[in-house]
Amino acid sequence: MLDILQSVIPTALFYSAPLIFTALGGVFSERSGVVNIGLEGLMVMGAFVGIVFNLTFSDVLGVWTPWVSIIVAMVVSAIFSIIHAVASVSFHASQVVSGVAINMLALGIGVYLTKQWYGKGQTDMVNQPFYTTNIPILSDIPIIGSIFFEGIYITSYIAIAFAFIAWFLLYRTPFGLRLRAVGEHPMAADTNGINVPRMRYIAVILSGALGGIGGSVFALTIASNFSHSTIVGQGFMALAAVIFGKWHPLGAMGAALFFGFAQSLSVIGSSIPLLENVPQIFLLIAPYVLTILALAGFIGRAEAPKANGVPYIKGSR
Amino acid sequence: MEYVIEMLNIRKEFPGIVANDNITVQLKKGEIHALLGENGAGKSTLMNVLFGLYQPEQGEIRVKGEKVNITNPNIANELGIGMVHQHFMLVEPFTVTQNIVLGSEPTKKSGVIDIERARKDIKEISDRYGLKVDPDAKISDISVGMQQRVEILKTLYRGAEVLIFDEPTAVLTPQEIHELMDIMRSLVKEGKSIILITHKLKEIMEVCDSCTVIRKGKGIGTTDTSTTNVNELASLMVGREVNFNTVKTESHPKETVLKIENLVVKDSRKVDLVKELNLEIRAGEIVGIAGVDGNGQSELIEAITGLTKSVSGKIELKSKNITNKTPRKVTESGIGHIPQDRHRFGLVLDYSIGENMVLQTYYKKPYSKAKVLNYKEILNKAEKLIQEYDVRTPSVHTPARALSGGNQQKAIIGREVDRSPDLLIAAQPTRGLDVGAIEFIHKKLIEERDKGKAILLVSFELDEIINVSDRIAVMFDGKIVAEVKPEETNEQELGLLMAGSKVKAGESNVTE
Amino acid sequence: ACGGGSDEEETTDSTNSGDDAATEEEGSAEYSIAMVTDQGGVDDKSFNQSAWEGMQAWGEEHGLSRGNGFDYAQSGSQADFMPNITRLVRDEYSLIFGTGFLLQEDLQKAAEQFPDTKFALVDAIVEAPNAVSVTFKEHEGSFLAGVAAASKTTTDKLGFVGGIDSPLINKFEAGFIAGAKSMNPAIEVDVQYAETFDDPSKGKLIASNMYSNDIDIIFHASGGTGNGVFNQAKDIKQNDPEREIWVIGVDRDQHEDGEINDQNVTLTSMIKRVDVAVQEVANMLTNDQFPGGEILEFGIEEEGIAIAETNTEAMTEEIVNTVNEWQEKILNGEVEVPQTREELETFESSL
Amino acid sequence: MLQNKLFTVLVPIISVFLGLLAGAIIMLVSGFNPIEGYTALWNGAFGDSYTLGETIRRTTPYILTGLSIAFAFRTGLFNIGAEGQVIVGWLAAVWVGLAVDAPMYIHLPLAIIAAGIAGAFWAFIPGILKAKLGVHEVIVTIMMNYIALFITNDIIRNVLTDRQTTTEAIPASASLASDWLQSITFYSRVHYGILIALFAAVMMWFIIQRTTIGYELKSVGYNGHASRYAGMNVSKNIVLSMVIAGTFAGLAGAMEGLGTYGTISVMSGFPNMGFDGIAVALLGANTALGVVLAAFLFGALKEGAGEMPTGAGVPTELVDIIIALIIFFVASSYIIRWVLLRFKKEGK
Ligand SMILES: Nc1ncnc2c1ncn2[C@@H]1O[C@H](COP(=O)(O)OP(=O)(O)OP(=O)(O)O)[C@@H](O)[C@H]1O
Ligand SMILES: Nc1ncnc2c1ncn2[C@@H]1O[C@H](COP(=O)(O)OP(=O)(O)OP(=O)(O)O)[C@@H](O)[C@H]1O
Ligand SMILES: [Mg+2]
Ligand SMILES: [Mg+2]
Repeated sequence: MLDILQSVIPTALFYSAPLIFTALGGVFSERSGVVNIGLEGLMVMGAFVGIVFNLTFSDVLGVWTPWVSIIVAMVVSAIFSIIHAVASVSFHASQVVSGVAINMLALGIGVYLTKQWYGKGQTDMVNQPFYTTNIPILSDIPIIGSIFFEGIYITSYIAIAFAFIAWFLLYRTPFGLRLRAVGEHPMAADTNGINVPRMRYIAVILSGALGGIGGSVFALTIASNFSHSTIVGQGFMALAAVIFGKWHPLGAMGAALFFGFAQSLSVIGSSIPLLENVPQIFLLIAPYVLTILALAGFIGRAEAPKANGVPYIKGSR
Repeated sequence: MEYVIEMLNIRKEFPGIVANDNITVQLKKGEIHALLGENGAGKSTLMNVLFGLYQPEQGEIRVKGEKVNITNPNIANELGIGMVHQHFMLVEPFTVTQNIVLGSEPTKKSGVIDIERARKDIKEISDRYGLKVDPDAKISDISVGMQQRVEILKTLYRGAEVLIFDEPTAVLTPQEIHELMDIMRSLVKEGKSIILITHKLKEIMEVCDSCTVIRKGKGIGTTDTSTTNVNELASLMVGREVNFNTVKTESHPKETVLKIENLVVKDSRKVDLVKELNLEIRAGEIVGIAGVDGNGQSELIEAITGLTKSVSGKIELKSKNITNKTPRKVTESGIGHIPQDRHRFGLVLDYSIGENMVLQTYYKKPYSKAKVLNYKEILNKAEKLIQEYDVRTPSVHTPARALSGGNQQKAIIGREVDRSPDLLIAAQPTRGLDVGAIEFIHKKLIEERDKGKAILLVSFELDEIINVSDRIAVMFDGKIVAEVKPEETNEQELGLLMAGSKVKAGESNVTE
Repeated sequence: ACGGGSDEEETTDSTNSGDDAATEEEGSAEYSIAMVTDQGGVDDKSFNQSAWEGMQAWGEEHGLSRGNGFDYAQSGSQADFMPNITRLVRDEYSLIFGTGFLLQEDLQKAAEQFPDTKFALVDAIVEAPNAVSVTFKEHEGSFLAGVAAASKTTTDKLGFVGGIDSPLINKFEAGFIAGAKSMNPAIEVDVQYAETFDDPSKGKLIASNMYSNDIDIIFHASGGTGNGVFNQAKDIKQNDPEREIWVIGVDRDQHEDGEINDQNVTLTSMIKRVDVAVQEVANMLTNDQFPGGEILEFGIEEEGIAIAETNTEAMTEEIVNTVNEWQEKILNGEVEVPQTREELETFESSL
Repeated sequence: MLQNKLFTVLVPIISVFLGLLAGAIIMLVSGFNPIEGYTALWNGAFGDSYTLGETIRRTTPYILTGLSIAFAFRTGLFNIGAEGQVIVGWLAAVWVGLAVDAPMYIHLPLAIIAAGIAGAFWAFIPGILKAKLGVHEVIVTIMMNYIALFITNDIIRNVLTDRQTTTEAIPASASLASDWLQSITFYSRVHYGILIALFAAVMMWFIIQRTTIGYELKSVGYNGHASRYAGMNVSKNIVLSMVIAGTFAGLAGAMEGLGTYGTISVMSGFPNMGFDGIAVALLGANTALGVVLAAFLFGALKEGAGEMPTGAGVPTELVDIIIALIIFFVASSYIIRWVLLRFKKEGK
């Protein structure tokens, strides 16, 4: 049992980290009332920038390369997400449409530039990715240490920390109160003197930043390079985590961890005595079936922020 | 002079319409000033201009004699102008405190919202003006009257000197209205000034010092309430004489149409809201249900119409059991329903007014055949109803959303009455409407009664209950606690009964 | 940025090629060949790339340049195969390659529709008089990979990560297991399929699980999914440079993908010389010996399959010698390498 | 009113123009000749009868997935699951194509119907979960996509074939392909499915605009409370909407299985028709005619893109960028309208 946990938990953690970051971005955006189908595209942009930057500057930056890479990816994706903000906040575009366009645009730009710059459809592997480490002191704790703190990517713990920071921001600070108000009842927020478009811009840009981190963390911990198939569906899984987690940062984190856990279990299943004889197909679909069962069984109805997806146009109702 | 607010020659246009055409309003310090006008006259628009939600095309606003430019609500707040909106501007999942401090939150050094301080500040204000609220309650859990107090607290918390109330009483019960009046008086006593929009002339006469009348976007003039009367105000506003006393002949009730026995309804939290209720309505009579909001009226109606399942008891329509039938079955068996919340239930706002006219009948001939809609018939019908019920709309193709509240209501009434149901349930049918529209709707209800229909009227307006009903059932705590004749009662007595006291022996207490 | 030089080169070169007339002139005079890639594209570091390299080498030999005498059409998805093939047919290429078994259906159809054009399909079978099938004896190479792994392992536990569970990938699986067990029947091989060729996170999850279960060498035949396998191996190596774990690459020499600090986790790679095969077939065409209707199988003997020895430190002389021994046995028919799971069973019971 | 109609036409045209303009600028900046690039794009899509045929073929499933998503949208549902519904529809069509032996007038309709039913069933699950338990359809449909992919692969391998990756080709009696169509288009794979797709578009228009079913579905989408008040069964309508949407997507799968390929292969990833369908639906403003036009635009651009690398050296991804930009411009029509109004005012 201990063995199983020891292999399931660290893998679940690295699988979940990119989803957590991105889902947190989704939470910010949707809490402010801007639906973000474009998470996938924001991750693509993050992965692309993270890899390209890493490849280009690893000679200069050495071991700091991956850290600087995710920061650059964060900044570029944040800037990229402004397109979504402009379309859906200022131009009153349908947010779903704009998000779909973000997805296509990011992939188009990423692969187009890869071909332009590298002359081929995929980059080389980076030689400064993130590596796992044992967390000092904590990893020496008996049992727990080896399960949770050995062979762990620090980015996974940063992701979890970010979830708590996001929770703090959203539920304890004026900024969070305003952001949530804007997503529930923008007109009320407006009459209270809150600048609705500004809040929504900030939220969307935050989602871009977090999506960028998510994508680059994926690329630098798992994929090692960038191509058209680096990010395929992770953004949608992050979106699912947002909804599964009921638009709550900790909920979204929990959902992302659940996905990671289920995926990890489905891979490890064949070496668990109990699951050994289960046909592979059932293990393969298990993560997805479990998600549906969890939703249908005990998570149930999730109420979206009331104004989610509705452009705010002053003076109309 | 000592005007705190002056709006001079304001003009505000919307695409295709001049909502405010050269209107002037002047508010003195420490007075309550009424704004009066028909639905769609431009009152809300004018106040939204003052509050910075709209920019006027023309005109000037002065605060304490100084010309100001109010481009957004923040500036209005800074100038000491606060507004209690017609549709509450409250964030439902938030608590009372969160709603009040939203946008100007007190913080600790760490940047965290200082809820303790907020609570203390709110308590201070609410004690001072007699606005009792539970600071930790969620908005979705408190009554409409309570929500309104939160709205008032919001403005006071921001240090408002001038308060704008846009139709605050439309959604309140008589008790709540009474309390609100007291609050307004105490506000004025503390040196605040108030602009009050209302369609209820009696309220104007009761609390206001002066009144500005607006008709079709134009300012008609300002009078002191001490020098005018209800009839004069009404004719100024509508442009003709208005008859307040609903003309109504004696009723001649015939066979029983609706019979409710021992009905029990629970809400989603499994609390009994209707408790062993009994009620009978006969053909050719209007039964009014008087009661304070939240005593089970809505649940009673929802149970009759099939929108909620009842736990036990029996509902019969013309001797046919309709208990727990689907809304479709209930409708087909002969019930019409003018719902209390017209935006939520009454209309599909994104459908055209024409499409809304067949909301319950679209699947029947001649509106459709073999599941194919016949738009010609539908539009013909809609045109006819629009004519007959004087629904003011540019065309049958206009989305229902774009109609004024009064016209939306007339459309619903037209639709429901036209189906000629044996029982017509009218819940708050005149809420938020101007006197002209109210007169029209009352006339229609009585006409239906005279055609031999049974009518169940639920209203918080005791005026309305007394004027329109043939029989009044008082509802309290999920039960009918008393039945009285309108000729034999008055508002005071009803008020007491509604509060649950069983004074006045001699009156018939039907239940139990 | 990186590779700036090469991109300019490509640009100018392809701009020239926009001229279709030129293609036809040259093409009609001489033979011209072209290829349709699968989703991987010509730079997939795998068989598409290898095929393209073969084509380029052939072009150089005949003094041709891209667009004049040879070219490729890249497919973004399955839906692009047929349009790409047809486009090349209409551009009057004399021989059209399809790379990857995914193109089988479409190439088969095209071969029937265009009897005047010659076709060649890499990795699968087409049945038409104007088409040749180019297949590889991957099982042979995989067998040698298994031999190498068995010689190297210290835990006697090996792993195999497949892309999609399919007859083609089964050949790798069967050969690998057969090779390992021939060395030592007690060796266990854990087989897992990711069910996708491009999900590195699946690859990493599987590898992580395998390595933590004492498996010390993983052979992957899973395209981009394998990136995750390399990633995991390198991560372990980074943390514990002493630990002896390896990856065996596939299709081309994946030596550079295994570099970590000054070590390398790539033990060897099972190389498929698609370039050799392409050149060979193209030459048959120019010599008017196009073997239409035949199946050309490239194995060790035909130099279509090889085992990389780049990592000289890991592939000790001893191991190389053992591998060569078994290679001999395969060449002289002493060992018949199984290609399917059924054949593997028989093979194992004969050990 | 008239002005509105004019805008409805003008906005997409301007958007396409702006998208292409942006594409040209990108080509210029990256050192390509935009004229060559667009010539290649045009030739790749409409150059001759073959490319035209292929463009139509590519358009066919886009119409159906676009309709699927548009239809659900009209009832206020977001069907991200078209992807999975396409896959199961494809599987069902080929399965019936292979398993049944019957004359064409029975076999072909049967295979098509099977695809529709499979897609409908795949959409029924999220529909019923939404209707009965309030589970958000977006997550369920995303999960159903993966389940469809893996189960379909497994069935192809273990049921339809003996551990092969591609099934045999379906017999002619179940095929939508047509020798005649192929012969007039230089062996393009255009097939009769386009007629089915266009018919489906007409059906969607008819159902939504002309029937009581459409009236109910839209009503539920706009205002569930009022619909219930009016006697409509909200749950039933949610399920029905998903089922119809799923049927359309399932038919898109039939187009591939019975028309384009005649087989089904193990897939390493999603075929993306469902995801592209989202863009098609939204570009087409969720109306039947809009979807048909948007699908055609999409099909032409994607088909033409294939010619760009060979014809002008431009990476095909440029077309994705262009499509994305067109979608942005259409979505931001508010600003285009605003600019147009400005122009008009100044013109006066
Ligand atoms: N946002 C808007 N867009 C377009 N027209 C509007 C808008 N708001 C108001 N109007 C128009 O302005 C007119 C005045 O509306 P307003 O809300 O001021 O009426 P009101 O006097 O408050 O009515 P009521 O008594 O029903 O509240 C209406 O007839 C309406 O046509
Ligand atoms: N988006 C809009 N487009 C056109 N007219 C509008 C719009 N929003 C509001 N109006 C107009 O504003 C006027 C008044 O709106 P208001 O919110 O005051 O409603 P109301 O008539 O008081 O009804 P109720 O009290 O039931 O909400 C209506 O006459 C309506 O025509
Ligand atoms: Mg108003
Ligand atoms: Mg009103």
